[in-house]
Amino acid sequence: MWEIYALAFLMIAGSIVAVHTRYLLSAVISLAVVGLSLCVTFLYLQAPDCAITQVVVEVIALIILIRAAGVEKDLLEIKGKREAFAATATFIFIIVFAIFAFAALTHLPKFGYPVMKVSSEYISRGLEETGAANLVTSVLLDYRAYDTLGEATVLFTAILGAIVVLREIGRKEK
Amino acid sequence: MSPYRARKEGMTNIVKTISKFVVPPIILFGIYMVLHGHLTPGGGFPGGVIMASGFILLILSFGKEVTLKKLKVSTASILESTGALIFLCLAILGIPAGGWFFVNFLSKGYPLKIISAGIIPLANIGIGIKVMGGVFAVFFTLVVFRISAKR
Amino acid sequence: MIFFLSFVIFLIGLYCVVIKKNLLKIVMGIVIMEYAVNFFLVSLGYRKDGVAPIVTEGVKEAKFVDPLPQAMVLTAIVISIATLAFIVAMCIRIYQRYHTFDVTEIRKLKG
Amino acid sequence: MNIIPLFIGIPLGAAFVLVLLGKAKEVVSDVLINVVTLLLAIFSLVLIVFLKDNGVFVYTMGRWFPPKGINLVVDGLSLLMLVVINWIAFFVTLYSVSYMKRFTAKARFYSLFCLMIAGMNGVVLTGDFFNLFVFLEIASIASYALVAFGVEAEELEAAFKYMVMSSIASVLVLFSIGLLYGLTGSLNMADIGSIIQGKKNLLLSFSLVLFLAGFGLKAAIIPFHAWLPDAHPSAPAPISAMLSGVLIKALGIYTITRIFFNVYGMTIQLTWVFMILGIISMVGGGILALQQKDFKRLLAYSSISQIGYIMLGLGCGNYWGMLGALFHLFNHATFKALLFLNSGAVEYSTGTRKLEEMGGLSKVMPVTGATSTIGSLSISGIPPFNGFWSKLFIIIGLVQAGRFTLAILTVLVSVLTLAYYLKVQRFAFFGTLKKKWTEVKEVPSIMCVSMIILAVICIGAGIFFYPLMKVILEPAVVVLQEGTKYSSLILGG
Repeated sequence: MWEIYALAFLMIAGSIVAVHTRYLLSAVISLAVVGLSLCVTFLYLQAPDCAITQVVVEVIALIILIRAAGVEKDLLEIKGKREAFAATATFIFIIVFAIFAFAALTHLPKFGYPVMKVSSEYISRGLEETGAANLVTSVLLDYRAYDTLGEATVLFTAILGAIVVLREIGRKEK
Repeated sequence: MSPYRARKEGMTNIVKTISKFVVPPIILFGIYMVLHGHLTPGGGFPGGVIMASGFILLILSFGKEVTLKKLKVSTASILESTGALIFLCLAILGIPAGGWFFVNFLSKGYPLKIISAGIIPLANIGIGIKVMGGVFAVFFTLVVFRISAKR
Repeated sequence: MIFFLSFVIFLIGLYCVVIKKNLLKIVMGIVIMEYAVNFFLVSLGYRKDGVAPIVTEGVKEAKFVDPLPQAMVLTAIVISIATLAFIVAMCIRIYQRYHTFDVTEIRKLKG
Repeated sequence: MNIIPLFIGIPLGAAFVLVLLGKAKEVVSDVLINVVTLLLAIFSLVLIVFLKDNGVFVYTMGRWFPPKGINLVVDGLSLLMLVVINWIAFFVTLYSVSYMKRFTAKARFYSLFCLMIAGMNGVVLTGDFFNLFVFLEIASIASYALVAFGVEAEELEAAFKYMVMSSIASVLVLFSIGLLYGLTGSLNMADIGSIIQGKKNLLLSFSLVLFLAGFGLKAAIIPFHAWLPDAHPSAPAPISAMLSGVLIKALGIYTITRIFFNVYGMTIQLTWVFMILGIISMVGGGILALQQKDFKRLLAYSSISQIGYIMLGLGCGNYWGMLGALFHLFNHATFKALLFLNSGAVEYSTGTRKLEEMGGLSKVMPVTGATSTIGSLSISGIPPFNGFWSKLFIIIGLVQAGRFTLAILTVLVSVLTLAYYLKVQRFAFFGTLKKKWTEVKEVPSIMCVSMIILAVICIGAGIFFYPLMKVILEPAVVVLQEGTKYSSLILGG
């Protein structure tokens, strides 16, 4: 159990560094620290599927983000004018939001004891009903396959969108 | 010296030599992961990304020209559409075969064997092809664009 | 407690998106928020002393953790990488047009 | 009822095929997309006939009955949205056959367009929270790419702003879905509705706030509106018509309505929230629109104002208010699509969007001028056009609910609407024709056709509002009035 807490604090630290560091490249790398600790956390939370997907996605995301950061020659972050008022307002808003959220989150079931209204059926009958030994796959591709169709379509859309946005000429000459 | 290594494009010889040995196992591992998605952790999406990352390693180490000889962007884009169509066809075939959209209409087979679970492995293959093509195409586009933007 | 920690990460991401002036920092804020939500969802499904929901020859009646949030998170991860690829493509394109990542200088639209 | 999944299957298949067709001749993709959207539009009419006897259809995906699997639900409200989405999409594709000739990569444009339609149809049809999120993302990502389609600097900037705001909204929605799952252990809307019925705790109100913020961002209700006035004008005109006419309603208003009315159940406090948001959007959007000098930007602000009307009507909580709101939703889709297509036609012929540079254009562009006059009159609520009836119903609803000041305010905002549309008419279409526009020609006939049909719908819906009301609006109002009985209807049948 303590490993999960330790990793959670590591993730918080990593994300604070990623937000506040001046160098874009270090920010990208701290972001990768967050992502990889999330991957290890998934392993401790008994979610190997998520861990595998997270690690491959993290690598691709890291490469893509470094490519984007590499466009700028000097990797320094731009120092905008400090808008003290906006920063304070945001901060106060976030604190109010956080207090409200923390009060609300106590109403959730305790960590480690989920409700599992639907999932208990997946667990008890998943193998015989779908034939897949990996219950996550049986949920993903049989019980909720429609979601996965949507997911594949999201990926298709985003890739098509990226190709469209990156094409050289948008409008034909008149 | 092999013609690929003699090119100036890409990284140093050490990287090129190592990636020559590493890329085939990476792609093979991706295929393994796609095919065993219903038995072990993994599945179509991570397997497809792993296959694509093999090609991405090729781009990074050998440069884009060599990679284009192995897998063209237009081919990747066609693969992407084809994979998506395979998955959609499996979904629609459920209507004539089982009466509902997305019915698992094939026999379930013996559990814990590689040929089991009806359409799930087929769907995984479709997703794997699609993801490989898509991730490769988008990465290639990003790389190529960056070079032409510097001009 | 774990839920609170994931919410803290979420708030850090939100702060980053709202305050920062660099396009890539904004993108990173969104990515951090997505990490936080994924963490939250998986921790919702964790059972004390549970094992991963994969049936093998030996364990058929084990105490499995909840598979549904894991399936949701797999979908959410794919969506986040898709969004990231698209958003980075936009960033590069904007850089090509404006030669900067500074939000305060990207102001061709009025109002 | 095997035609229900086809609302998603056909556009998805068309999108995948269109990318494969990228190298083929343009005519092939033109014909394919128009056939697809026409087919969907006809299917939506077929559904009206089927639904007349049954009231509600539930389609279970893959034979897994809810809450185990995902179900699609078609009831009056979904049907209304389906009709609006698919018919407007058909007119817009007809229009873009000529309009999009100015752009490159037309097949990819159509493919993204199909994906957007599929996403919206999915959102409207689904009965499952997580599925709602997935299709929300499809529609949103396709719309970001379409806003940036011209890849000019302003378009990219607007699309980036839209994308950041909308991504935050998506994450908020996903978080809220997670909260609900943690509390109930289910993802089905009807199932969750039956579990949380009558319960009240802080967690539920927190998730409600997150939903309101998330979907409010998608609907551009005023505290969350910052992206809309940039994104909608920057897009190509057919996309502006689609975004303003349909997308903000399918992703924003419909989802808010479904979740608040059918899953959580409306309370007095929630009606107040709806009304306050509605008034702010209505008045604020109207005042901001009055100051605009850009044709499409004015239309975008006017969209915010009209969304305010819809929210206000929904907040009334009585029959006439809700009927007015839904009727206004239908009407706004038609006339705002028409007006955006007009602005696109003006831009196509003259190349400008600034109102001061235009003038007297109705002499050289008679069809555009006449249809835009019809659109302007009906959006400002002049009888006998359709906008009049929906605004009248909303006002009746407000009076019945005892809010006389609000009713007067609504009338005043209507006058404001008339003022800024008269400004459009005076600057752009009437007055003396400037010298540089004497050579301007009317747009190609296929664009005229779609504008004319939309204008005819505006008049027709005004004159024959009663049969329209009986056939597709009343079933939708019934869904709202049933409230949380929704869950027992779905799970029982």
